[in-house]
Amino acid sequence: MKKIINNVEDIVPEMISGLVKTNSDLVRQIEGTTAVVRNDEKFKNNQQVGVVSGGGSGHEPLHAGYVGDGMLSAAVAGEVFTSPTPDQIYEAIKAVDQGQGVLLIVKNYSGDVMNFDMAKEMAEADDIKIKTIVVDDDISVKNSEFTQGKRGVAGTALVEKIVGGAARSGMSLDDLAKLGQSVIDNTKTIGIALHAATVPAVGHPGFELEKDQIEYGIGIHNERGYAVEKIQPSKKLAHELIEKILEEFKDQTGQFAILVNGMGGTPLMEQYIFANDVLKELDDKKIDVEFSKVGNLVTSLDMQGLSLTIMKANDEFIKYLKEPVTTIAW
Amino acid sequence: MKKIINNVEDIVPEMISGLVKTNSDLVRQIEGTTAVVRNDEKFKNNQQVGVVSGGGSGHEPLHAGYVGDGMLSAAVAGEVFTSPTPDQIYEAIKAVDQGQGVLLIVKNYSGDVMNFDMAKEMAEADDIKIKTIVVDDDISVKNSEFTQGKRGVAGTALVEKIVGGAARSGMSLDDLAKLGQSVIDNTKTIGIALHAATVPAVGHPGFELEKDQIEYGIGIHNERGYAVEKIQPSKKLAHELIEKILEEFKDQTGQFAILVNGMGGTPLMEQYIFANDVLKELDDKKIDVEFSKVGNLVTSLDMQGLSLTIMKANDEFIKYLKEPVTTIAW
Amino acid sequence: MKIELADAKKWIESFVKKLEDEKSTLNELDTAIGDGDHGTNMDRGAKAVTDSFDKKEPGNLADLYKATAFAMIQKVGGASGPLYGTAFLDMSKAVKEDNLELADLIQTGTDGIKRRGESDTGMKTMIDVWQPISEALKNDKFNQQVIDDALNSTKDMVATKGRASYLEEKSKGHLDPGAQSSAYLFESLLEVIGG
Amino acid sequence: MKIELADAKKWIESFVKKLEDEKSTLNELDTAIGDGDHGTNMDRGAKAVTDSFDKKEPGNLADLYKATAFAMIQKVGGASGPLYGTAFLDMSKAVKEDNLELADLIQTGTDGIKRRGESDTGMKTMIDVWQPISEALKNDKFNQQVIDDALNSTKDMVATKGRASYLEEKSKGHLDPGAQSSAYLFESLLEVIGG
Ligand SMILES: Nc1ncnc2c1ncn2[C@@H]1O[C@H](COP(=O)(O)OP(=O)(O)O)[C@@H](O)[C@H]1O
Ligand SMILES: Nc1ncnc2c1ncn2[C@@H]1O[C@H](COP(=O)(O)OP(=O)(O)O)[C@@H](O)[C@H]1O
Ligand SMILES: [Mg+2]
Ligand SMILES: [Mg+2]
Ligand SMILES: [Mg+2]
Ligand SMILES: [Mg+2]
Repeated sequence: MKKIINNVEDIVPEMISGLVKTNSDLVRQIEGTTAVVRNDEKFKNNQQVGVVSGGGSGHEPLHAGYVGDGMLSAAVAGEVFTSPTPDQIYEAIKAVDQGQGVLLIVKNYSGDVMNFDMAKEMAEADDIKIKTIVVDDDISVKNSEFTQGKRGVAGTALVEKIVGGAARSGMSLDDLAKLGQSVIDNTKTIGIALHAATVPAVGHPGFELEKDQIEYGIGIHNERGYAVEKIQPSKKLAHELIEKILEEFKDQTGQFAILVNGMGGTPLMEQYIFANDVLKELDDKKIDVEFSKVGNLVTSLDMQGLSLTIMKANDEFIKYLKEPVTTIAW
Repeated sequence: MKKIINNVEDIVPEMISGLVKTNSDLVRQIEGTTAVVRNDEKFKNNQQVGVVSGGGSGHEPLHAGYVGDGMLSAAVAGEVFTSPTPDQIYEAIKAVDQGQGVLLIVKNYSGDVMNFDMAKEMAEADDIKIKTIVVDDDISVKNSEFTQGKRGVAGTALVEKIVGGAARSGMSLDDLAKLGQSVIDNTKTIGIALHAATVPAVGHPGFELEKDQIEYGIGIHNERGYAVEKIQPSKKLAHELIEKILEEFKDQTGQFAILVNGMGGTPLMEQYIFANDVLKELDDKKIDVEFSKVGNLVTSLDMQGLSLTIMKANDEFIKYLKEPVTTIAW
Repeated sequence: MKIELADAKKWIESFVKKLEDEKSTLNELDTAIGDGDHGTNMDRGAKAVTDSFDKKEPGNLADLYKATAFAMIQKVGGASGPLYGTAFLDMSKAVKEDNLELADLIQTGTDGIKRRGESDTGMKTMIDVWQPISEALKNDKFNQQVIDDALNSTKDMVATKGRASYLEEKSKGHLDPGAQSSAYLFESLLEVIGG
Repeated sequence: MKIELADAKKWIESFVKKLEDEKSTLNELDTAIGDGDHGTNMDRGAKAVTDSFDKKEPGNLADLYKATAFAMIQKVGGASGPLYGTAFLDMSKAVKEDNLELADLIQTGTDGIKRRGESDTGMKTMIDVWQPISEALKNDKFNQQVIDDALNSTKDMVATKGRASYLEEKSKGHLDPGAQSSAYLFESLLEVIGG
């Protein structure tokens, strides 16, 4: 493993420190934590519902890169691929509550759900109103009442954008939670990997693929997917993912939004080529794409690969997706 | 080689098509070329000196990602790692000239210099006023009157930002060229690679490094550097690069700007850790950093590595660096 | 049978030592069916427990379990932090008034994990070690074989909770990492109370 | 000695065929001391030349060289596009009135490259093939050995122009890719005019 780091244990605090030092007009670090909170003038005078997200590190720019006017109020960074602890989340909640309550955006992993839950219990003991929405957009995993359910992946960035925009516009906590849930219900993602990520503490890639193989349906923590196959031209990959995702949308009329998300080790060049193929195929299918975005939004360390997210949208979703925000990375 | 592409020959047109389709509010493609030009309302009514850059592809988001209000007027994409041809550059010049002339920002490679030169000759035949500035910030290469001189690398993004801002504010062509040259004279970069880039048409990495080796002084086209050594902790890497760059600045008082630039395959996590180490060391040295930025700004396909750029700045540079712009990727 | 403060402290100390020693074993197990960090997570917790004991010697059983719980909650993160944290926090609350039979103590912890994780036996988690140990203690049959069997029982299960659940059928054939760390916990207990 | 339209066309056609056949040889040479695309670049140019000839058969020498120049300028990019382009453009202009002695024709091309590239012999570029061939033609000593020697002379040079110059001393020991593509050009010429 070759990585530009110092000690493995210091990765997260050093990363957060680098991010805060290079963006001190936008964010500050909450003392004694690896949580960051808005630091802009507008935030100090603002009266809105706080929006807090967080999770394991290794998905940068998620979540800290989305803290700022119109998106998140604060983000809490756990260790690499490890949920942050309740005390840190609790500090972030306290730092952003302005009396209107706080919405927690949690990716659906047992660790995240449990730690955010414990933090919620702590904050409620302080009489802070809390609602939680759990993002589970990864359709490569089957859902069932008896299992952990689907994972939260790249769609999370879109949820944060829409909910963050609505919070800025003054929406109440209850309505925000409803809006967020409806975004989640309409957001579906599948990812592919060409090369697994190397967790620094582990020192080698989470799995091995042959020189000509890719894996369909992988998660953002090296979770294995549903099939390992020979790599196909981008067009065919786009077709495969689109077909899988569209099965989930019975109604293919109306507006859609798409996100082509790089996993961290895949150049923008390939992401744009893939996006071109996706938009061509959706256009052929007469699907109306009103918003699209391409880039490394929700990564998995140095994983090579990408994911496609398709959202069945409406005027409200599209409006908040398109609105300018002031963050490090949107 | 595993890449998400279709035919190797179609990489650049498909990439540009993907970029334009997903950002049609910001840019449009000039017909018959792989050049993109501003497409925003403001541009249509604007009267300013045009700013055109371009070069081989594979460095995304450079240059097309920096087209927009406050930065470039147009960007011309050549084949991967290959200068664009004069006819394409000429079309871009014509598309942005509003009677005030056009500044060409060229990275110092023989191909780019010669192709932009030929395009300049073509445009001058149409009585368009043209000035060229040549970026050569890579100090890992020796300069001399008899050689090609230093390469243009990550500092190019900073040059485009400052010159683009000044052009928006109404600066004349002559003054823009002077400003640009003074930015270039004060901008110094060195890069390191952990893993070389794979040019799609070649199919394998440009060079091989051992599992624990990095190469200092590499260029953004797999140009070999000045030393291959065992990888060091980020702190030490930061120290090495800072020392090398500061040798170039006799006067270390006044304001500085820094850019930590990812090469395309290196996660943001590592870039922030490195930025943290850079800022710590510069702070220890009492060097006043007024602007800093971290991210994949000028990449080299899937190369793993990063570069450090230090600019001796002044109020004017800092003002234009900090100003908001409306582009895909700044 | 009950465990008193000195032995309980030895128990936890032996547990955290094992966690430190077996960090890479746990990471490897978690790499196979999870995200590769269970060893690192538990090692961070282990160091936090040691720090906590060093800073303030726990004066009674409730304090000992609480300090263990807080260290886990505040330093482990991931799924295992709240799970071990809740187990020890519930155990701490339960012994506040009076010490418990060991079987009841472990059942209390097990119930805490089930509540926090919304999970039960057969889901290929640490519960598949905790619950059988709790039974064995009730029946006075607690020994190394019970631990080994419980741990190994997770091997052929299909995970339905935790990250391994995403693998569905492919989660079969691997030990659950949380079950392994829990096995260390009970091996330490066995050392202290004598097998 | 002069070359007339039919032979000149055979010359260029043989050149572009070699460029297509040797695409990967040129890429490999450029990978060693450049950026790995010289073969791809010249191959694009080769196809453009063929297209151009197919579209419109050049009616005279000036048109032939001009069509070659434009194909190179518009399709090759990189350093080699403007260099080959300028060489052939200058050759086209020079034969507009009257055909030239081959030695003078090649010297015209060589001078065009020197002007566009601000370069000269000894810099480990294509000029180190063009210039010696031009001399050999003047002295009536043009043969395969001259081409081989010119090409091989670049091997031990230290590059001072083009991408290879960044390698400084390390550029030694490799053939210059542009010199190799130029060697193909002159091998084609030799085939046509007879060695
Ligand atoms: N819902 C749950 N109920 C019980 N145990 C669980 C649950 N989710 C996860 N676990 C346990 O946690 C272990 C993983 O812990 P760890 O790797 O530290 O956390 P993470 O999965 O967040 O990376 C699993 O091996 C399993 O034993
Ligand atoms: N300034 C120059 N003068 C003459 N020849 C040059 C010059 N710069 C580059 N070359 C030639 O161009 C060749 C490289 O062409 P190519 O690889 O197609 O372009 P690029 O270097 O832009 O990738 C070199 O091998 C050399 O022969
Ligand atoms: Mg984890
Ligand atoms: Mg090139
Ligand atoms: Mg884990
Ligand atoms: Mg080249």
